[in-house]
Amino acid sequence: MQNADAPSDSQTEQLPVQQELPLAMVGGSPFTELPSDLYIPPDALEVFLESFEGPLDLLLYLIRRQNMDILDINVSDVTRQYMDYIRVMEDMRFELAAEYLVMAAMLAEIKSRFLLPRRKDDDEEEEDPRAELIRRLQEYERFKTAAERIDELPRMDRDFYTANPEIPTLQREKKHPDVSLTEVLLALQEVLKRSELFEHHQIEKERLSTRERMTQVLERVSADHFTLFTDLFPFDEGKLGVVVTFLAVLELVKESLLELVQTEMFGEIHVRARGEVENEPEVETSEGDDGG
Amino acid sequence: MAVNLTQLIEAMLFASDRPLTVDQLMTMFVEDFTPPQRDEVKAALKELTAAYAKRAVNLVEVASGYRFQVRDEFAPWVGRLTEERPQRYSRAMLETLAIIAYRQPITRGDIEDIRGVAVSSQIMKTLQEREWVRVVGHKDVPGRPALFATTRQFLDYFNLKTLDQLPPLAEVRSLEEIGRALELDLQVNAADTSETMEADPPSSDATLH
Amino acid sequence: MAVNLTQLIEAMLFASDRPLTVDQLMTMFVEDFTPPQRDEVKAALKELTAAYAKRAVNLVEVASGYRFQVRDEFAPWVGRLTEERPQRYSRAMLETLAIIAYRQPITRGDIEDIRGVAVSSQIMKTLQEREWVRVVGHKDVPGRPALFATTRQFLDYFNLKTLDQLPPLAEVRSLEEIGRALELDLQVNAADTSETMEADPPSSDATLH
Repeated sequence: MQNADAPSDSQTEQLPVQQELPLAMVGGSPFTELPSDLYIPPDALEVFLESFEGPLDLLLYLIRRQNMDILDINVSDVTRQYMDYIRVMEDMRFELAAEYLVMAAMLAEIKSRFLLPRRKDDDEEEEDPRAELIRRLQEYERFKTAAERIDELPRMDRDFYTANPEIPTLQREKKHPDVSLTEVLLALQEVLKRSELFEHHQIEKERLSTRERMTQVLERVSADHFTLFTDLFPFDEGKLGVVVTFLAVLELVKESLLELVQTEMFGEIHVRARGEVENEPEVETSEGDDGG
Repeated sequence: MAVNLTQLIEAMLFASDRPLTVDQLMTMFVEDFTPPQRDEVKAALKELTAAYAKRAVNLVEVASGYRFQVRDEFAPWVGRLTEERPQRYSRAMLETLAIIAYRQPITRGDIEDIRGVAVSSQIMKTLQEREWVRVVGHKDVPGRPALFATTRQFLDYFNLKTLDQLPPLAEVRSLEEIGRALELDLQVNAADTSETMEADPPSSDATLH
Repeated sequence: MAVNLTQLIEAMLFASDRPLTVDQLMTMFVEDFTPPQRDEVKAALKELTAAYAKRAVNLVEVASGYRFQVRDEFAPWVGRLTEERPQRYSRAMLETLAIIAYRQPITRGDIEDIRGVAVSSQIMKTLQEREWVRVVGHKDVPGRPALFATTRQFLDYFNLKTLDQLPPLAEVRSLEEIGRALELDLQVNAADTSETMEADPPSSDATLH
């Protein structure tokens, strides 16, 4: 790496300015004056670097700045400048993406191949060591330009607008997802696996019909008034129904969900839900009677 | 500038996401040409109102100005455009549902004990909105927590006649058996449930709606 | 049902926040009445296009269907309605988008090869959240990397109907040409590049600062 006129680490360093190089030809006419925008204030360096989208972008900038054609890069020159930038960045402890260093290595390699003497008698035409780099630069530049053009395309809510009238209050029907019972059971299986406690308790033995009947009984009783105990039994279910209901009532009493009251000896037993019943739906307030 | 004021106002009103007042419309063009008079703006609005009177969008005046709006009668169709896609239910939700089915009536606290994690209010709300779960009472302990149970709609949805048709927990544990268990249960129960359940007053179905 | 199909379609198109296709319009009414034929929907669209031809909003067809759009000439005024500046997109995002648009379907690795630098996950996420880019498959190589492509919404956003309408990519000058160029001396070279190079606008240097 050559020693450039690169700054050490002082405040007012000047970024490498190319000096003795023969200036390029642009559009057929020689370019004699360097652009004056080469000085970058140190505090702007970070911003400056952030404006590059990677090593290819930085290289393109260096090439364009010297008005070189991509197809005829002066590798030695570009490499020197590229290295200078890298060094400045490193001096400033600017964290460099690894890609920049990979590119530095690639440039150094190309440059070294140029320095090797060429054997003229070699029949096979040696590929230009720059070919791959040129291909990549060209390819990148195409998309860089394409991105700029896309940015200029008319864009919704900037260059054109869609009609946006108020829409009437929606009668929105909420769609519910479908669920299969298997899914529910698989979910339950997960719980079972997680919960040893659950596993060894009575739930397992409990007949679901008792649980279901508990729900049904709770639905029929209220905290506000008493329901006749006997009304809880749907006699048309036969013995099994009575037993299930009885077990359900016992379980409810045990769980303090139901209160049993008998006001006199051998009198009617009444049941009442313990705790308030809120928003009891329009259901069956009068229904407790239809059995008796 | 040869801009037609009426068209400009039409464009503004269509693009705006809020109503625009006459004053706003008057000042909106200050930078370009002689601002229109109030009369001119009003005349333009009147013209537009007439032009759109029979279209599917109308120009209407609301409290905060003028706006174009799709006619109300199209609401049922328009609603379909914005229908939310149903997402899948979360595992937490399915677990909660399963626990309620097998352990009803049950409080949220008990569900949380079993799951070992909190049950979100959203889950309970969704299950109740879907009418799969409802509050059947309150437990007589401090705080009087609600007791949740599954509904008839829950049974209907899963094509069950009674909760008994759910496979016993022992079988749930064995993944491979689930499918078989379900088939079996459905076959068996299709035959015998009709007798055990007819006790329930048929009206309870209807009243839940 | 005495609903005028044209008006219904008009209402739907105005109410929808994205373009609607003929197919979507055909199936949208399935629940209500005999779904209209394709011809009928197309006729309605034609009728609407004509009815709005001279209004400040026009019915236009974009990549993913039909939508009502404020006529372009009013855009400068409409832009004043919102105080927020239109969003700017980073060069990294635009370059990534451009590469996907012209090279789709493409893997993230290939994008990175072209750009010479890593593509952040954030960019890929943003592009997908905006629904400009989506995964259309997986490349059959180790790791099965996702293949990205642009969407119709991307075209809609830029008011394009097809990818063909994107600005053409600059031509690549072939390696043979490069080889030839190398043999030539600087002057000749400089002369011939002036015609082949339709390079960046001269402002590109300046914009870096």
